Amino acid sequence: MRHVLTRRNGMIALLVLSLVFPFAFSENRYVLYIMTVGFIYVIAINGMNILAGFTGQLSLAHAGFFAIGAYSVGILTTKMELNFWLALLLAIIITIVLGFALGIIALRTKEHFFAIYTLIVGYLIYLLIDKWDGLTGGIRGLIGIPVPDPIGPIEFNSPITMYYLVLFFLLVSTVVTVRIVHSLTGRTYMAIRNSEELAQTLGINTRTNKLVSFVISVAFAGLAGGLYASLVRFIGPEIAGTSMVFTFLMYLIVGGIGTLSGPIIGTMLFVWLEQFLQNFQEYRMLIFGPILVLIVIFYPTGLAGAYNSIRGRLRSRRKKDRRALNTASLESAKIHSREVQ
Amino acid sequence: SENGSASEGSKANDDVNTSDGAKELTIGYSGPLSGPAAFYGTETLNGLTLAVEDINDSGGFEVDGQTYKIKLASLDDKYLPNETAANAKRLVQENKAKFIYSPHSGGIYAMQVFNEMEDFIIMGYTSEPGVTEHGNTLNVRIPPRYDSYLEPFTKYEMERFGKRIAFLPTASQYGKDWADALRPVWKEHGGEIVFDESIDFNKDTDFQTIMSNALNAKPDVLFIGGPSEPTALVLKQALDLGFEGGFLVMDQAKPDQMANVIGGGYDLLEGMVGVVPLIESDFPGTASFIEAYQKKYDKIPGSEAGFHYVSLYVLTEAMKAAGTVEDTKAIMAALDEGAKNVPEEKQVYVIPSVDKEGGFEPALRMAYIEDGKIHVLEGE
Amino acid sequence: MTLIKLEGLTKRFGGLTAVSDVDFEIEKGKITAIIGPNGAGKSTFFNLISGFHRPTSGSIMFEGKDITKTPAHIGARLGIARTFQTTHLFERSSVIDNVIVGHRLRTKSKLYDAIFRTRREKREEQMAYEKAMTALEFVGLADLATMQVATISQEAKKRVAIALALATDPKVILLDEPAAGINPEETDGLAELMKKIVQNGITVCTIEHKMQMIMELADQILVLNHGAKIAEGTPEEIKTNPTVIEAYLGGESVAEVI
Amino acid sequence: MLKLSDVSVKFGAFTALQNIDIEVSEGELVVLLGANGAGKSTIFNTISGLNKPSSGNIQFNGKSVRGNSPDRMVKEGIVQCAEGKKLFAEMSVQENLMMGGFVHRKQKAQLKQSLAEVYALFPILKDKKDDAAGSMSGGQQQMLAIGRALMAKPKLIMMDEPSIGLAPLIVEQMFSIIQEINKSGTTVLLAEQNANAALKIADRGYVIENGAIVLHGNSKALFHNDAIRKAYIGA
Amino acid sequence: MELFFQQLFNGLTLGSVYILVGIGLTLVFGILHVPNFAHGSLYLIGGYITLMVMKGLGVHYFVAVILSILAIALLAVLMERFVFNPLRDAPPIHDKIAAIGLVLFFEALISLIWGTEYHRMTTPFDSTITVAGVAMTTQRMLVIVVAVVVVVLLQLFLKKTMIGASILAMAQNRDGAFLVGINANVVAMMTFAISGALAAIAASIASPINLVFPAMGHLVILKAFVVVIIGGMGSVPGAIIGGMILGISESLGATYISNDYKDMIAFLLLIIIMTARPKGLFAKGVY
Ligand SMILES: Nc1ncnc2c1ncn2[C@@H]1O[C@H](COP(=O)(O)OP(=O)(O)OP(=O)(O)O)[C@@H](O)[C@H]1O
Ligand SMILES: Nc1ncnc2c1ncn2[C@@H]1O[C@H](COP(=O)(O)OP(=O)(O)OP(=O)(O)O)[C@@H](O)[C@H]1O
Ligand SMILES: [Mg+2]
Ligand SMILES: [Mg+2]
Repeated sequence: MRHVLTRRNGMIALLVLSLVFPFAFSENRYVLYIMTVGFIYVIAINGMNILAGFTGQLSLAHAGFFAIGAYSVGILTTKMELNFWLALLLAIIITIVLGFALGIIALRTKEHFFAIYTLIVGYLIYLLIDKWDGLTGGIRGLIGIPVPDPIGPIEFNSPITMYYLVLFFLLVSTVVTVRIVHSLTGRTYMAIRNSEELAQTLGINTRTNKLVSFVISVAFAGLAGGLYASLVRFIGPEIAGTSMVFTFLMYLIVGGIGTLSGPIIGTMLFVWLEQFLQNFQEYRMLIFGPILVLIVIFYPTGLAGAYNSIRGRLRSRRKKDRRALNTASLESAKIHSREVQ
Repeated sequence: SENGSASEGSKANDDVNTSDGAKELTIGYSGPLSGPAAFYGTETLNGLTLAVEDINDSGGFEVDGQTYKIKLASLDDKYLPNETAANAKRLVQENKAKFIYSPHSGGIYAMQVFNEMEDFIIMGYTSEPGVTEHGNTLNVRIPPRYDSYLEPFTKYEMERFGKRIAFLPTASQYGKDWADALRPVWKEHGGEIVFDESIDFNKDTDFQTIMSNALNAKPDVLFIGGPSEPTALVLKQALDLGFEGGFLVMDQAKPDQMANVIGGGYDLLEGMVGVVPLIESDFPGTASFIEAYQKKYDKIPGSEAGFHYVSLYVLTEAMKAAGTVEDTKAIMAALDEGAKNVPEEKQVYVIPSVDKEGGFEPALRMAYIEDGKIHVLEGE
Repeated sequence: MTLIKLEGLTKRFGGLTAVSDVDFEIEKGKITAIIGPNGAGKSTFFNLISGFHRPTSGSIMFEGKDITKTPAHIGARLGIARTFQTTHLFERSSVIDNVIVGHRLRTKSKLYDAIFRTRREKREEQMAYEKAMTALEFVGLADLATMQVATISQEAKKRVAIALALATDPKVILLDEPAAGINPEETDGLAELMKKIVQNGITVCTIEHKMQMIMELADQILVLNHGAKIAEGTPEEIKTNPTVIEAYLGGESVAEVI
Repeated sequence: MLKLSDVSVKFGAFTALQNIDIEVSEGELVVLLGANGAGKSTIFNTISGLNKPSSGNIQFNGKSVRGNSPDRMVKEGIVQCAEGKKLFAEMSVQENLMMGGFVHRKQKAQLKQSLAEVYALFPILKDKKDDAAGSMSGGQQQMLAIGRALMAKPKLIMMDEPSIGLAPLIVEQMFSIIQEINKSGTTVLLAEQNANAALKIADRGYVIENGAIVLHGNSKALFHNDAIRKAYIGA
Repeated sequence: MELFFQQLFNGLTLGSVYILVGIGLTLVFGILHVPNFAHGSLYLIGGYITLMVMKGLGVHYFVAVILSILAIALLAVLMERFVFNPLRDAPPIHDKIAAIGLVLFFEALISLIWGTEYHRMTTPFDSTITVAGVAMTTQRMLVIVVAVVVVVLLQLFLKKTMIGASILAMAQNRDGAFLVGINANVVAMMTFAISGALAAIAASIASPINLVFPAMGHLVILKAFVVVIIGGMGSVPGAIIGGMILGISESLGATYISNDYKDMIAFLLLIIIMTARPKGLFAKGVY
């Protein structure tokens, strides 16, 4: 029985589910749309997770890079009329280059300072998009971004094909994340997360490793942004805003930061929770806010973390028996306590 | 809120027969009901709600022999375009809405991406000319375009105060577009722009800095605007710093609300020109609307509420005229006729006609303040 | 043969000179001990050699190469490993996971290898694991491999820290007070371990206050006081050096008692 | 003066202390011996109120003090000089010492007096009185920690491995200082691994293994106990 | 030149507000080692309470301000007890998220109770004095005076009293504070109370210049963080200098560079400072 519930089987089940999902809802483009947007967020949050969850560097410029990806695709397809795929590729390259440049400077700071430094950089990206009318369309945004160009017979003008396109990239990003986490590189990142000083004495170039991790993270954000632009087809500066990055962070924490399934669990749950809470209109933040606080207090490792620890507890039952033995020997120790003269 | 929200009736609504044999027709709404712009969003929704109640209380409306009652499905989009898009999809898919209101240009643009494909009419509330310039065939623009205000405002201020103007509008896209449109007009009439910046109400904590700079250029007239309250404050700070010229105010700000903010009557607003507040209007339906609104919401309505109210009558009349509640093309074509058929007592505003792009064409009116009193100037 | 050669090594923190003009040579394949009163600059001395701090002046030669300005991670690659005065481990990970990271610097797998799980990646993962197990066996902790570090004893942690240092394949290992806070029986075990390390061709350099242990173990002793070298020599020489007795040992009897 | 009866402490499922009985009389110097992880610090933290006992009772001067908050315990006169020092790293040495006298902050004159006493005990602290505590060496910090504890004018001072990381000369000094502190009327409860030196100055001792007391008696007897010699003294 | 002095005055007013908010934030930051994003909510509610008490009870402005200070101090204490204290041992990111939850909650609550419209707070200090061409409303002068007085009192409290020093002590080592007999819980609550009180004061004196509306906290909080970082976290003098740098650079930047880009100037300033000094201008050498 135990063999059926392995992590791998769980993944396969999820994958199959996500593949057949559109058939169940082929009539409801709204449901598909929300799922697709959710998946796009997961891609971005996977990137955030690699950097914040596994390397221990919380960058709050993540939405900024998401926006850079989105605007790159938007500008390249509308103003330069480039092919979408080329534009997407360029968008990722642009985010990587900018991320690299920022990473070199920003990673000199540590902990809270890094978080706030990047928060401010994110805000600057937002201001720049907001003010640079000529390039970005300013506060009004970019209108009329085309859907992705067809690949052979596959066209991307229907919600279902967009769904599968995004799903494909989601899988790619997830596989990449899993591979990184389970590699020597991933171990290196986690070593930096756990103690940068120690990692250094172990011959790890923490600067370079943090930088590479930062670049992967922004590349994911750029990819997600590019997909977002072609899905929503209208983008405004608010996607670079601070509330966007906090939304990402919220999904990540609730799902479980530093876990592989955290981003997808947190995002899909909250994206739908937000839709559900629409029924409460202006009261919904009165419910949502406290839910968030409670989750953070009572499930500090997020939902994925909570699940893992429950599993861990079940597994360690045997160990507990050993502990009982330990207590028993203490009991006998007490009996042996005697006064020496 | 009082409005049924989207997912309460997730069945196809127009099939549901109410007890009195009327069918239910869903009208969608997506606007800012929380966040910084919530006040504005709520106002627009209130106007719409009032119209829905009035229509339903009087037994609904009849199209092609079938009586319909309206169900209003409203969703919050926090002023974010992508949320508007998601909401619109939801309203179309889950509530089968054929008409979706949104009171901000970002949301309208976001819906324009797919509204023709999904076959629903955008009931857009923004005076930005751009929204009707992209050739979208299922788009309605409710308020008048702001470019019609430019000439008369310019002339009035220039004659009374002089040719030097300082630009200090809100930094929203809307404010920028207004400024872009005003600049050539002001210059055409021989004026000079001595200061040209904008104020971001969402980011600035204090406007006195920029105001000091503007007044340093010795203008005769200040061009200001944005939501009524901060606009009023900008005006007040100009007075604090000793400014004695005129104010050319964008159509977003309403003189009555501004007067409220800085306390008391119109005398502090001396020299301003702007749009006519709803409360100073005397269209056939205005007085009763204001009364009903005050009774229900305990405050004085702005023009947004009034326009939303009347727009729903235009829409239902258009459906009647087109003989369908489904065929969006036919309804669009019948809007002009619908506008003309709005019952007189419901005319909070008089909408004489609707143009081909779906833009309402109310008569032009402006208000100015002289000797502490508001004066209304009716256009032709 | 000289492994590390220090000339005029000086480190200042603001107005305070923590290490002051020290000349010293660390012999290859020997156990060198550094002793001195608290605040004498011993830990700082280690920080300088391992590249954690940059000297204010002076030079550090490692195997004839100038490493005065190389950062810590390069020093580690050249073969300088260290432990910290307060045991410093990845508390949340298992013992084996801790030690595997220790061998990371000898592997070449990059991001590319991780994403495509190349043959190199697989080979190196295996290698790092084996290396880690060897190191754990060496320090006698193989059976604790899967325990979480936070749950093991203080003494075991000290050994894990040494295993971690060993996993980097060092030429020299710098130990900062390895015997602090562990009992006499365990101290003996630790001394054995240090001998074993030297027998395996790795030079050992240790800071220690436990004189009994040091006097038995060390080949060579450096005594620091107020950052400056006050003596250097074999245990016998140091034990009888009047300057050292005055500044540090405080009378011959003490060395025996403690 | 201090009496622990049947005290147990649990961390989750793990039992750190099991039915501990300890008694300390006024003016005594009592030592707790035990290997790493035996539970010495846990006993101290439990007395200090930093850990809550899952069962058992703690009495101080005949009053039950179980469940008191840490600051209450300091006011009662039980002060701990903890392992890991727990200094205020960015404050100066003197500020740290002054904070040690927090509970007597109203008696300005007395504080001044205590400060002078501490400086007399540890002259190095006076030399470094304006330096940040975090910049001092391990040994200096240890002295500061003891000095800070003394500033609270404790009736009972608990010292957790004060000799750890100290130079031999200083260790010797440290033990004589502890003795001095004791002689001047402060009751001392000392946790040590350095059984040899500790038993030389102590009146009585307890031996802790795996969270339980396995042996106790006067220090002479303990010193000559074979098992103890083997485990804690070596040779 | 007149303009320069006018802008200097404007910058001083702005800077004073930033300082008051920034000090509250930096104290809590120092104690919890966590940026309290919900500090903006305290500011927000502080403004509303002053306004509503004035309107509702018809009391004098100063009475309303005092009531508001008390209320917000209490609210801040509750925040500490029910949200941040339970999260004491959680990783730092968690406090940020919890704080965001609080922000969402309070904003919604305020909108629900008092609506979403802008309100103006009118005070007895509405007259204008012009000195050498510089126009100063009495309210603006009040802002500066209050800031100076509050800062001086606070500094005396922290440096000259043991209770104040206990706040600084706890910021550095919570367990250590326990050991010397400081009731850490009391100190944590006290710090939050001070921080809340400062936020209430700032909101109450700045609102008459600006408006009272649900989003007013956002405006201030981001800049307050800039102040805290420039000044070094936990440092009161640093926050004072940071606040002044920011306020004056904003008003002069808007005048002599560009109004549109003046926010960017402030933030770029921060980026440059942190690039040169990764721990802020006044970070301590040790640690
Ligand atoms: N907060 C805690 N949570 C879980 N376990 C703990 C905690 N504190 C102590 N322990 C465990 O309790 C046991 C006793 O620890 P304690 O620190 O009291 O030992 P000690 O005798 O002081 O050892 P040392 O000589 O290393 O200081 C150890 O196994 C330790 O891991
Ligand atoms: N980062 C630093 N900044 C300022 N001063 C420092 C720093 N590190 C060490 N010092 C000072 O340098 C001197 C030497 O410290 P070090 O830690 O090297 O002593 P040590 O010999 O290791 O002492 P111990 O045996 O007590 O560990 C001390 O006076 C200490 O205060
Ligand atoms: Mg040291
Ligand atoms: Mg201990």
